[in-house]
Amino acid sequence: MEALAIYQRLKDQFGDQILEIVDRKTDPYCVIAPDAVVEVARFMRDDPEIAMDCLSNQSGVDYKDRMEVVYHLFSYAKRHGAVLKVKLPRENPAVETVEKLWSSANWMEREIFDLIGVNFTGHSDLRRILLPEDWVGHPLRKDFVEPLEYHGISTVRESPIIRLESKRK
Amino acid sequence: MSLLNTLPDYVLTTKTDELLNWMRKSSLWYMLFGLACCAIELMHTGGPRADIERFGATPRASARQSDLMIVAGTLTLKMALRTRLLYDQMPDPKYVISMGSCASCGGLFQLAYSVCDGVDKILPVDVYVPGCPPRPEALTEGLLKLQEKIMSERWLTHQNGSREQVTVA
Amino acid sequence: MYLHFGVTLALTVIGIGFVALMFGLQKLLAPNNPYPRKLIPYECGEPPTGRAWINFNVRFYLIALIFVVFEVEVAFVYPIAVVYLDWVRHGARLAALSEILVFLFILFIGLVYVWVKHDLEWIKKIPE
Amino acid sequence: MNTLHTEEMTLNMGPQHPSTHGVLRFVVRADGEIMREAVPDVGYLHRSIEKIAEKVGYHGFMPYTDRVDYVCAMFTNQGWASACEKLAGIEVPKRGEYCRVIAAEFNRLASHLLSVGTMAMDIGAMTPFTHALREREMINDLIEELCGARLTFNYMRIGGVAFDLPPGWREKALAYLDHFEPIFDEYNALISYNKIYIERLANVGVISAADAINYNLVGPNLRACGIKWDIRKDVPYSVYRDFDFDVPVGEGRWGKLGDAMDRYMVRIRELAESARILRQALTRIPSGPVLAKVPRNFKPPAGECQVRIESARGDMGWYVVSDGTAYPWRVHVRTGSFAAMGIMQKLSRGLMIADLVTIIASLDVIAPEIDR
Amino acid sequence: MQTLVQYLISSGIFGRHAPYELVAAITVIVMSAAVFLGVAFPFAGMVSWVERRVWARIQSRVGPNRVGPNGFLQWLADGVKHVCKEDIVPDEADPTLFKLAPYLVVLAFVLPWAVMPFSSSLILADLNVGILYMTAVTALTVVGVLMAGWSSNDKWSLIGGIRSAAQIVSYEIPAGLSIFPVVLMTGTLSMQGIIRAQGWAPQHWFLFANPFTMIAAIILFISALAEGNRTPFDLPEAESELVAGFATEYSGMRYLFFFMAEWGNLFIIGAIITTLFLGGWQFPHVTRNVVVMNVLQLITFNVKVLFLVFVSMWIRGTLPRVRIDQLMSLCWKYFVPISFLDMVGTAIWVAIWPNGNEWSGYVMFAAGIVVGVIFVQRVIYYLRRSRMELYFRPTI
Amino acid sequence: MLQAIVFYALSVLTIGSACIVAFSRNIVYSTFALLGAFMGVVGIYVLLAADFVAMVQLLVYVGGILVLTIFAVMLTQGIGDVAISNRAVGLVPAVVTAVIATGVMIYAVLHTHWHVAATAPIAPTTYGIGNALLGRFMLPFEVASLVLLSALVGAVVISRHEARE
Amino acid sequence: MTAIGSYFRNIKDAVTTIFEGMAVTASHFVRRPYTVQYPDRTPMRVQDTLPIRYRGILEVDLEICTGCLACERACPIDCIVMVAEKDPATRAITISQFDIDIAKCMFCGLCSEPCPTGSIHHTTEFEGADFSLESLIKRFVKEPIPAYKAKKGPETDPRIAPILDRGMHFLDEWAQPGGEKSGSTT
Amino acid sequence: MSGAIGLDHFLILSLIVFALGMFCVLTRRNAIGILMGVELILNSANINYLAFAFYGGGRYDGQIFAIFVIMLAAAEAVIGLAVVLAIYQNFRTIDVGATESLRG
Ligand code: SF4
Ligand code: SF4
Ligand code: SF4
Repeated sequence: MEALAIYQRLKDQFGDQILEIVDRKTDPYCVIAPDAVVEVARFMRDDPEIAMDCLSNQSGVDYKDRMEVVYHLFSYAKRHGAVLKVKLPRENPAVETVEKLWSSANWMEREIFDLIGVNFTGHSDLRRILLPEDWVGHPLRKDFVEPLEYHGISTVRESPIIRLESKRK
Repeated sequence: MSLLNTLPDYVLTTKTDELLNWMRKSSLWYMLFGLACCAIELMHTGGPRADIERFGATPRASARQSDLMIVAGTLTLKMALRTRLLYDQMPDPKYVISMGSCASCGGLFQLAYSVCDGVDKILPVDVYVPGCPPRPEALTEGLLKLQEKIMSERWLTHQNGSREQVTVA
Repeated sequence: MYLHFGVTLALTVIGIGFVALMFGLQKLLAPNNPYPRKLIPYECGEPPTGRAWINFNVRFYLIALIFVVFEVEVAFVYPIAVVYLDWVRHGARLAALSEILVFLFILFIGLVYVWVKHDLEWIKKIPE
Repeated sequence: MNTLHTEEMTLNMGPQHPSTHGVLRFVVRADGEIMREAVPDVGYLHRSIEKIAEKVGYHGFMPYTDRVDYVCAMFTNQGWASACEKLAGIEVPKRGEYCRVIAAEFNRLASHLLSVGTMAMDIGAMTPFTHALREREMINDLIEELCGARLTFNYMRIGGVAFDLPPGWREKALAYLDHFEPIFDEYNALISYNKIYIERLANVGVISAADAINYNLVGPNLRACGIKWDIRKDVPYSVYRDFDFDVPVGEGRWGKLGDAMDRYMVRIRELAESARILRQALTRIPSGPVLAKVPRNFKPPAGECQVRIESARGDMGWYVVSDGTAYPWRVHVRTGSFAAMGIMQKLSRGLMIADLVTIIASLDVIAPEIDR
Repeated sequence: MQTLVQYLISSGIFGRHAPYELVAAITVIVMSAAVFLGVAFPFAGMVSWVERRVWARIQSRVGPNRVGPNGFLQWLADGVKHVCKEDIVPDEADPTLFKLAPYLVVLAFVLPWAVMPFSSSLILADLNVGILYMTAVTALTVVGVLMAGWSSNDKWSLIGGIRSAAQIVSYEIPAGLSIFPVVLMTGTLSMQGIIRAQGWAPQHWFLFANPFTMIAAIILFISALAEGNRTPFDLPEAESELVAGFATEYSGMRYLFFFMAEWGNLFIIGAIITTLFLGGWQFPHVTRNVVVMNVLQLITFNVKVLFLVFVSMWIRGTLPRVRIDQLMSLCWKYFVPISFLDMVGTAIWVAIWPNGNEWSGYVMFAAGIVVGVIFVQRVIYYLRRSRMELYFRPTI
Repeated sequence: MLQAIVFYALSVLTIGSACIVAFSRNIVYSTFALLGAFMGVVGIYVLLAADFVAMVQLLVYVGGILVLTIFAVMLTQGIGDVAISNRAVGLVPAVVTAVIATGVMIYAVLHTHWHVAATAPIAPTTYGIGNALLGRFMLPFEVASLVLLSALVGAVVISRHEARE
Repeated sequence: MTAIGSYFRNIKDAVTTIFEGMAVTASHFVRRPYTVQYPDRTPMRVQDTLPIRYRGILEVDLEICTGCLACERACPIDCIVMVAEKDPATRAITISQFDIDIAKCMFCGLCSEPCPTGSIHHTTEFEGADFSLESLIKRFVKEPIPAYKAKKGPETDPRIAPILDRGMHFLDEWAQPGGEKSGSTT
Repeated sequence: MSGAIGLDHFLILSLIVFALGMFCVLTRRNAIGILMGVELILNSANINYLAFAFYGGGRYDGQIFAIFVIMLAAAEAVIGLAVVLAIYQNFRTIDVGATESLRG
């Protein structure tokens, strides 16, 4: 099935929960309401026509005014894919986890939590994954500032080359 | 009890020193400590083409039995504390080769938030090998440089300047 | 015979002496500069979690049990093996052979027993 | 009350441990030799590459992609380049695509060689490992002549490749392929069919097809579970449509389908397939330019796209968001090792400590690909 | 030894009235020291160099070649380096046992040299229970290894130590059982006695005496490898799994002793097999001169042993490592029953032909040659298949 | 002379190790000290011209029972708390009993005139033992194998039940 | 029966496969080792065997540097520090500093790609290990020198011509967008 | 043999070892400790056997008895330690006193 057809089917099924269908040449996607994520996802997994058996990618994006979580779904059975998005507020972004539907979401959600700071409610093991436990902040947010030191190791390094004073001013 | 650096500078003692140094430099066992891309080149250095074992350098898995730590790759902040511990666990006399630009000064990852810019921030480095990654021959050259340094050390005879001890939190 | 075992005694003394001597030499030649972090047990760079002195898997124990029995058996067969040839040469071959066979057979039963009862298998089940 | 009370032992395997190929850490909860669970702890090589992408421009990010997966950097190069091309709608010249395929397939050889070599090393045989390294050295020589580096190639550019094939290179490459095939047989005789080796690998870490999909395993790991899925074949990109090659899948000949031996054998057979592709590519390469015209100050239109590349470790997804400036807004790489690592905890239950090493090696995880 | 003591007394070096005991004691100590310091210890070192070179060759490398001629002094460099290393006793370790363990391991390595039959008269002590003694003293290693593993208070060490102990004790059974065929055929436990029962020609070796001894020889060799923690049974120090096994915490000299014992044990393994199955020092009587004869025998013995040492290195360069459960099932399900049957078979064989027979040696030897020829053919096949390595660079 | 020195050295080793076995508060030390005791006893056997028995002792005790004991200790103790793992109880009565018994027996030993025949020739014993085992002691020999068999089966049954759970 | 069959098959498999493996390793005893005995036991310097494209330590031919700063700008990690000033009057450029931090450089080649004259280029030199980071900084400019000015026609100065030739040779290796190189039809 | 060492010496040695073994058996609350004591006692018995065999004439009976004792000791150790293990499984302790109380 074409991605657009899939979105249409979703629209038929869920109505208002599907907020937007963006039709583009590359990678059309559809935006769904944050509350409906698990429902829609379950439908997409279990519906025999769509049968998205694999969550192939899940990324979080910080758009300065909102957070987005992007789900790239794929079906090995039907050999087609789809892109779902949820838009979340920037303060305390939270969305329900899809870990129970696709186990691969477990780690990807942990990563998003770690780097972007999206909370996945109902996640079984929402810890930092890439950064140390005692790290402060979510570095892939646009407003992240690098700490000056970590456990006494300073994180800045002066370049050993001193730029000569330019005469030109 | 130890006779280290206690004997005066006679021909005999300096000759003994030379002999000991020669033996020590010919049997530098390095710890298997591949961190990132450079680790592949480190493997190649032990591999058939470069064969660093010609100089008596064999890889050891345990820090307790190694004389040389080849820091091969990017040292992240999360890893830095462990690296320090590993270095501490090596028995004296111990040496460090910093392999590649990441280990030397952070290299291309100076821009990163999670990378310790240079292993010299946490341990005393004896030889810096430039390259990204340094090719096996370059690392071999680094090892030869280290051997040079060992040959110039004093073992039984009085030492003028002692090996610097770097302390870290 | 004393002379021969004297050699082993001498070797023991020499071995121990040699090791001690080398340690003495090391005392003289090697630096010694322990500090707390150096003395932490090695655990791949992590500070160790928990102690290592813990109970160990029963599997090895069963092996040791079986082993001891067979070891004793091996020890028993040695003297018989030594005289076996002579007995055979002196015409008592059936007696000797049957005795050895009976002895081995009985122990072989033991082996077969533990085998068919799957005691030689490694337990792969994890206790909850 | 009858349960055997052996204390549980918590072992730290890694971060510095010979079998973890770099810096992974497993917190192994073991009962004697049997693991209850091995919980992976990653991030020791988290080098914030995704963040750096937002700081350096599109061109400047190319060398960083090398470091995403240093064992098969050509594919990460290719992934990034194709993502940018897809965003900006750039057409790569035919010869450029051929160069890419040739370089990438050579890199796949090198990567798989390392993978099967380290596998053997982890099982305890050093010799196959060094033999694999020897073959890698030769491939490295070839690649070095092509692009000037042994590991961090930085070969591809947005719109093509940085270097054309040097004169005489094709003959050398073909000569190498002639040499490779017998050596490859020898390698198999040395280790792949060794009884001890098969015993170590067979029936260890069995992954069912459903699990593999559910955990999003990709590439050889997925194919070993019996699923015939190869991006090169099923969603052909670049010029893979032109080539005739098979997609090896696991057969379960030595044990259950989807065990470590299947994963190993899939890699071994992919080596042969890659050699086949290479032969075709090297003989068919057309003439023409290798690099399309791309402005130095590359600014793709705002938008986003995902690109999937069949790297040596499988389907690698590049998700790039552009806001129309010279700097990408967000780059996210979905890699095979990350997913493979996710299944480790489940896989390790009830296995022996020695098997953990086998699984790590058979899933062919590469630390920077997990951590980026 | 006895004769030497008698000779020394009669020669009067110690004075006319030196008490027998004193002379004996001095001779024994001097000779033992000579064997240990002159043979055992350097040999252990040199084997490590040889092994590294052989191994390197298998891996198309060259191996250590910078220290001394062709790197021959590499072992000395390693030794001296270790003397100059700091000696760490971890805080949490049990210091007494931690320090004691190397002694035990070295002891287990030293003691077998007492019955090492270098030639017809060069043997420290031709013990009557020689082969039994050999198997018994090597068991000391187990205790040393367990001690090391436990006292380090390190998990890798503990697992390594226990694995090692379980492995060594298990393989002692097939090893012990495989000795019996020879004992049954000779009726003696003394090393020299066993060698004397064989001839210099291969068909008179026990290896080829009958099918059972051949199987026994193979099982004994493999079990001995397992007892010596050699690949494919090097689980206790499996680098890719257990870091360095029971020796993980050991540094400097202490570690070197473990290391040394491991290499030295190779010679002992080789010597046992050579003695039992390969005709030991047997050499055709070419001369009446005792000294020359002994030298020739010494050379024969060492060549055979070194060949076996080489084979074990070669095996190490070829095979992967087995897993612990496979190790155990290999021992208990394959080696023990087979060697049981083997022993029964030999007993029957001996009962039928108590004085041996003419033809079986020749037949078995011929079979051995056939296997050898097939092997050489395979080697040539692989050489032909890919004789030339490719070199892309001008000088390489 | 020499024999005396060796005897006393071995006695010291044996008794010293046995003391550690008996008195050490750390069971692991006790276990490893057992090694010293066994080794000393091996030496004593050799002095008593029983080379074969000495080797069997080495093989079975050191190689087998000791290892088994060490395993048992490692398996059952919370070894972490070594200090309390080897508690002794009833010290006073035990000491009294042991001392009195020993005293009485030593007295008996010293004041008995043992009939010492001409000491056996110091000769290899294996052959003789073998002959005896095949001949006079044939029945005990076969029974021994049965005993071993039952020990094996019994031990495995006892411990298997637990291990299987 | 299958159990017994597999028992013996296991033995047979093990023996035959190990036999094969041993044959393979045995064949290596008579093969030449693959090692290049760097540094002293090679017939020629290893550096000289490396291909021209090899990205070793950077070098700058100041004679032909135009001071255009393209390299500094192209370097993603700023490890080139360059000061080149244009005299507003004469429009001549003086290069007063040209430092490259070899310790930081990632040898990516992005700097030499845009260089108009091939002045900055990678050499096949890889030996550069040293005891301190400071000594790993390559300083090319000892004292300010005038930058090279590209001529309209071919270079005439006999001192500079070969250097420029070499530089262009380095440049030629790079693929030109849309361009087809002579050797590319192979 | 040389005069200094006679039967008495060996007997006394064996007695001391026996006493230590007995002490061990009597005082240990640790089942393994008790077994170790038993091993010591058996060893002392063996010394006795051999001493009497050595000083009592050249028959092999003493030695054969010693061997049987060793065999029995091994069997005893195997069973004993297996029982210890079983006790440990059931009571989580090998304190002999404690097992008694637990049983009730
Ligand atoms: S120096 Fe380069 S090759 Fe080495 S670890 Fe760093 S980025 Fe990787
Ligand atoms: S090679 Fe790359 S990192 Fe080095 S100076 Fe040039 S652009 Fe910068
Ligand atoms: S080196 Fe090249 S790019 Fe850099 S300033 Fe000079 S001419 Fe320009």
